[in-house]
Amino acid sequence: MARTSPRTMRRLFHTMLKIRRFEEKIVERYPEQNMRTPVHLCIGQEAIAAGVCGNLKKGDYIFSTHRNHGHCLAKGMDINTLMAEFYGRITGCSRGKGGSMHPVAPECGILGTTAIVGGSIALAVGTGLASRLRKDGRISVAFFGDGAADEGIFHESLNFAALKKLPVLFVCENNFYATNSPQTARQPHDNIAKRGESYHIPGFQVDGNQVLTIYETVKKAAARARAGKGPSLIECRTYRWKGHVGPDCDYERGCRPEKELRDWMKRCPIELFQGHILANKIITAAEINHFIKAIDKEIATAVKFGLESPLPDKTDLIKHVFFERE
Amino acid sequence: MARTSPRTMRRLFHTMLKIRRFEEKIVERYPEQNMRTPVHLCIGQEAIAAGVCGNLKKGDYIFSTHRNHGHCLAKGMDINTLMAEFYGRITGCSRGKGGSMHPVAPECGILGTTAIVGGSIALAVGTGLASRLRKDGRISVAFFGDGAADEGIFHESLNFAALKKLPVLFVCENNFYATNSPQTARQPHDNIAKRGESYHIPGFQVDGNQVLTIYETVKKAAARARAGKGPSLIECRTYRWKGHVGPDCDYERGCRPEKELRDWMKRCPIELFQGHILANKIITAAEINHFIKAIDKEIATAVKFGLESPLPDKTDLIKHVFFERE
Amino acid sequence: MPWTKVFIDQDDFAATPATDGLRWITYRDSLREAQMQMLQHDARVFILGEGVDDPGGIFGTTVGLCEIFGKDRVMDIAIAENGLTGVAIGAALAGMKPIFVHMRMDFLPICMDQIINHAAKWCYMTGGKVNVPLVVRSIIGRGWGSAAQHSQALHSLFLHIPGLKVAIPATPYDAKGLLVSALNDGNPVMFIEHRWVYDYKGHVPEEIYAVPLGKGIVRRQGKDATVVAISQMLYEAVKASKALAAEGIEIEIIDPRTLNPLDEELIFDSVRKTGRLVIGDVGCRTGGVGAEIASRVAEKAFPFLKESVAIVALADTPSPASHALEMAYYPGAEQIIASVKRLLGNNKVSELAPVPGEPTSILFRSR
Amino acid sequence: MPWTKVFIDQDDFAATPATDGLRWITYRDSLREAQMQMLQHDARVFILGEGVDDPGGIFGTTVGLCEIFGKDRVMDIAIAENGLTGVAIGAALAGMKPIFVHMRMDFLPICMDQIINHAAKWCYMTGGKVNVPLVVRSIIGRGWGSAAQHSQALHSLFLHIPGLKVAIPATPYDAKGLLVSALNDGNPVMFIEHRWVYDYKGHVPEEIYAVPLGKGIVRRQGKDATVVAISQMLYEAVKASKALAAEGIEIEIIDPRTLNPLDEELIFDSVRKTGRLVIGDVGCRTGGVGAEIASRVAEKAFPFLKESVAIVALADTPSPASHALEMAYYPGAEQIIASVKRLLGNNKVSELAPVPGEPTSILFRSR
Ligand SMILES: Cc1ncc(C[n+]2csc(CCOP(=O)(O)OP(=O)(O)O)c2C)c(N)n1
Ligand SMILES: Cc1ncc(C[n+]2csc(CCOP(=O)(O)OP(=O)(O)O)c2C)c(N)n1
Ligand SMILES: [Mg+2]
Ligand SMILES: [Mg+2]
Repeated sequence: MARTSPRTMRRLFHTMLKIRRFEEKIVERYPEQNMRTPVHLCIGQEAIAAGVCGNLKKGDYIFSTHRNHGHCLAKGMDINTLMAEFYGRITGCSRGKGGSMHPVAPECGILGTTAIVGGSIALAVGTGLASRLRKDGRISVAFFGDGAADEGIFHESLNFAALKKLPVLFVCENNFYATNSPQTARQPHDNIAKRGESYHIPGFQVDGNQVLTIYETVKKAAARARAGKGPSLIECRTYRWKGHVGPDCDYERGCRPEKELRDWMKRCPIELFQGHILANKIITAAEINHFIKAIDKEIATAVKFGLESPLPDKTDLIKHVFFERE
Repeated sequence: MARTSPRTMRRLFHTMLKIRRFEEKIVERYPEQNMRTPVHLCIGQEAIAAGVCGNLKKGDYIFSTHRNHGHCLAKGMDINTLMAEFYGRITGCSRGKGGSMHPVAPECGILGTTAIVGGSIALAVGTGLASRLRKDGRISVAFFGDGAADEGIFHESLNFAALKKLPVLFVCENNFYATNSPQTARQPHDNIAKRGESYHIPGFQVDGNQVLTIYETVKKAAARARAGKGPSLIECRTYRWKGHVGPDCDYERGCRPEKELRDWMKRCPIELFQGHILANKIITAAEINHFIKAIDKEIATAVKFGLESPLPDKTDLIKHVFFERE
Repeated sequence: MPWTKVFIDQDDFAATPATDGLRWITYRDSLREAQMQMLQHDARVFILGEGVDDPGGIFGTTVGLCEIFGKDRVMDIAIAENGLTGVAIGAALAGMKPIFVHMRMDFLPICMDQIINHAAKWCYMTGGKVNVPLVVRSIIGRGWGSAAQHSQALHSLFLHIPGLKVAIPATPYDAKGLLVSALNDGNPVMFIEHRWVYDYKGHVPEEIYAVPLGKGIVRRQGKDATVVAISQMLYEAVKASKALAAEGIEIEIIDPRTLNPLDEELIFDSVRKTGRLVIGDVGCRTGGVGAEIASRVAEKAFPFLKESVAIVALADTPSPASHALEMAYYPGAEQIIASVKRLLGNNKVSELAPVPGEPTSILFRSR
Repeated sequence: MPWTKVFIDQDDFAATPATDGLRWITYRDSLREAQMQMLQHDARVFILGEGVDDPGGIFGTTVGLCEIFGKDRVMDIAIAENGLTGVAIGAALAGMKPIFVHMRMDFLPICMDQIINHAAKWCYMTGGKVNVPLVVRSIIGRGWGSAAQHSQALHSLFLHIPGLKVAIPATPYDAKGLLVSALNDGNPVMFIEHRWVYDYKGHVPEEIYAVPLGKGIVRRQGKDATVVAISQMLYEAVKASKALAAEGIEIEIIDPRTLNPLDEELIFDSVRKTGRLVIGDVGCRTGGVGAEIASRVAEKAFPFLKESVAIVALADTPSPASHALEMAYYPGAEQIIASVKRLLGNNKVSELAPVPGEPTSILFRSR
């Protein structure tokens, strides 16, 4: 296995940190009730966004879900427009029309986001088809949850992508819950990675809290896709720390066992990786502090940008229902 | 393997013969243009209906598709009302409202039929669920084609049936075409029976032109279902002799290679089985002739019944949109 | 937290005490009670839906039911709406009475094939031999910047599908009574609830009772204009009526309660009296139930009309996220007032009259 | 054989020779030509659908195209409508221009989620940053006892979804011109074709041309009543006009050509002149486009109306199978005639006048 370079490791670490700090800022500011949009936080799942997008080029496409912040940041989206969107401002990536569930940043391969469970999967196959037809060398990633793996569209998409050998990576973030419904209530067996087998789609079940494992696995899958050999399915096993939606935990409300959360928190993806790169002298504690400072500054700027940007005018309501050619 | 009894073999043969003669009668009478409804004939596929339904009790449920004649006959449906329905008569099983694609015969477990590809699959899981909730001991069969195995609903249904261990048999009649689209244009691999593996649903790929193989396979699957051990998936490989719809062949129109049809016709399910039971003295040629005569008489009666029955009145149009309690 | 709460300017009902010995409960509790009693009463009834057994319990409407009735009768399901709707229909064909619950109506397009092509047509396709006693509960109404895929009100789509009934209760009393009727109807009923009224209280008898499908109700009598108010618009119409009454204008408010069957006679009778018609709907304007009602009047009660019909509904845009846009998107009493005045030729009012904020405390207890 | 043919009482256009040097081709060939030329002209265009490459070629409209352009551009697909619609949308987001073809509109409910929740909302949800240049072709109109799941005309459902355009050409000229516009529009366009008119001929220029979305057309001038005729109803209206003219009644026929955008001004102008409105639609009555048009007139052109509006549409039932019931189900010229006469106070006519059978040979060539 090709060893991941120190430079890449630092980059992956930086991405994870950025996602974490970003989400924590939302936790902090959300109760002010100025972000009037449901937020689905990905704290605890950062390694997946970082490990997957670490393999992508700017032009590659990703399609995410309601739980998209990490993916967008990892793909390089401008955080000012993202934050402004959460604040419902006209400067938001969707001019205040999309809120937190539909970020868009075409300049870095985010052609929009759907919060319909399973929707992202087919869309990524669609951009994959476009890439194959145009031979543009791009690959497409569909992010989705364990819940989405039960929607029929998952299979329809796998079948088509396999048939046409499309450059698509199906990345399932299995956090073992769909809203509050545990995987066992929905799936007879814990084996999402195998669901592509009858289409002969290589399936990988990896530790979703180990960024290097994800990075290395996706690296091979991405190379395979770029080589025209077809899609792969990567199931990353992880856990979300916050409730399904909003900044609170949810075990107090009986949504899941507190101990389960505590156990998973011991396997924090950032701490795990930080330990590794500190121990291997890939990074120093001082550098980490420096990362954090720079990130926090960027985030503070974004919050300020969001809060100070103007709201849309009510005449904006009826704009953009249709695309209009100039 | 428990040997199939001579009595059962004769019954299976009779069922196949009946289906064949019925379909051939349609071929004969259809050009008169009195059956004004699209007919999807199952000539060449009779063994599946016979082999599957040979294991069912009257109260067991089946859900079929556009290509349903064989299933209905094998399940014991009254052929008068079926034929009358094709003729659009008020005496038809659906009072002329359903035509050939939606037969119904609740008295023998046919609660209606859907011609939306894939629809039958979920409905059978639904009756299976009802049976489990009520512990009524019935099993449910979903008949569907290879084309339907690509609809997402197939997977949604498999997942749920496996999860709840429902008494359902998924019977795929793989005739290698969906309308004129060959399996290879739609599926990356020829392995429908494997599509239940990730749900741990036992899958069987059997020769769909060998009624005994089907009968024996389904027998075990049915016993498993009745014992509360859950669903099975049985892929029966077969071929339709006529075009997708209507009484003609279709190779003349370039829909598929003539040689392919000729080769399959050499493996006629009825001839194969007839050879076997004659050779093994399960039946005599005279008895077969007797079967045919009785069947033909029944069919002739049905045609007469259909043709002589009154048409619905135009006031019938608006009836039965809703169920109304007396 | 805010994403599960709904902020309305006033909460007319929550605070009103039971002064007359009648039992007052919320719309939410009314729904829960109807389901609980039907589960007790009828072994064929069962509930399925994503999260029906979780601590939130579909905004509280199924809370605790799984604990009482078990997982077979209050069934959490995978996110596979089309397949599971098919499963529910299959169970209904076999004589069960499933209630399929969707937290948001936005998820219904996924199971449209099973609803439109199967549930709606089954009775007809089988010449009346087999029916589909299925209730599909779904919830509409703005969330919290939930945007285009999580705030739709698509009830009008189902009007166009023969074979479906559509119930859309506005009051706690009707929530229970219509749900009971829906479950006993034997036909597929789309049961549409509005999230903004979940906390509203009204009189709800403890015993099982039925509000018939197809019977609307006059909520307020008036002579100057008829306002047909659908779902949560009822409360806006009531607010509007107070403001208008203060200016001497008396509107008659009709709550159709079900959209199919639609109690068109009740509407025609009112228009005969008032000559003016405003329809307030909670969905988009074009192709909506407002258009349907207007067209029925234009077709069958035209001679009574003294003025143009007015439809107060959402603009033809997807739901926006930003609060600033949401404010512009959802119409209410002000738009009803403006429409009524316009029909009365009183359209010099350039500034809209402020809408009074005091509790209306209507007793919604009659049928 | 009959299940692929459609029987209509008269075939006005097939037999009419080109007398004036104009090129006359069928509606079917017009559709095929539009697709062929757009495939040639624009590398982003591709066709996908079940059976688009088979010998039948979607009732002839895609015949031979796969042979010319190859399987990548004329792509047969598995029966998986929702997923593949998502794939088509994804490709469109990346700048391709897919045409998704459905042999029957009845299969659209399966992909309603991708159409309603994705295609329709994408432009809005992204604040206009990303658009969806997708055309969804689907075919309506009775088959041959094809019954409830294979003969629906659900075009009206899409009116209620902001973000979708709906084109419904009645003539060969419009079939090509609107398809070209749809492909160049940049928005999702539901393109609805009527099977009964596939054999009809009309003038179709050989070069690529566009009929704008949102512009209706007056097909016949008249002073006594306006008949808005949608899709195949146009031909019934033309038949009706001849019978009525023989009795001295002149109807004005409007073909809106697209339902969203709807050319309401054209309709209002006509109603202003005639004071009477009949709408002929090919779908079910309730919640249909007839109701929408009637409501717009009742809302915005009420003062012009002298009489009740009349809607000629299918009864609110699923499609029946039996020929005897089909005959009762599909309305035509007779019902239009009866409605016009009723609005003109001429409703003593107890027996409907026979509809003349001679060819109408209208030249549908103007924009
Ligand atoms: C089709 C559809 N059904 C239901 C919902 C409501 N919903 C939003 S998120 C969610 C759970 C998704 O679970 P999963 O896919 O595992 O993603 P996670 O939230 O765990 O990241 C549900 C049911 C939806 N958005 N779309
Ligand atoms: C959802 C849906 N899509 C398309 C069709 C049109 N259609 C009818 S039968 C058929 C082919 C079905 O193939 P298969 O499932 O293999 O069954 P077979 O006809 O071979 O028995 C198609 C595409 C349909 N009825 N339903
Ligand atoms: Mg999850
Ligand atoms: Mg097949």
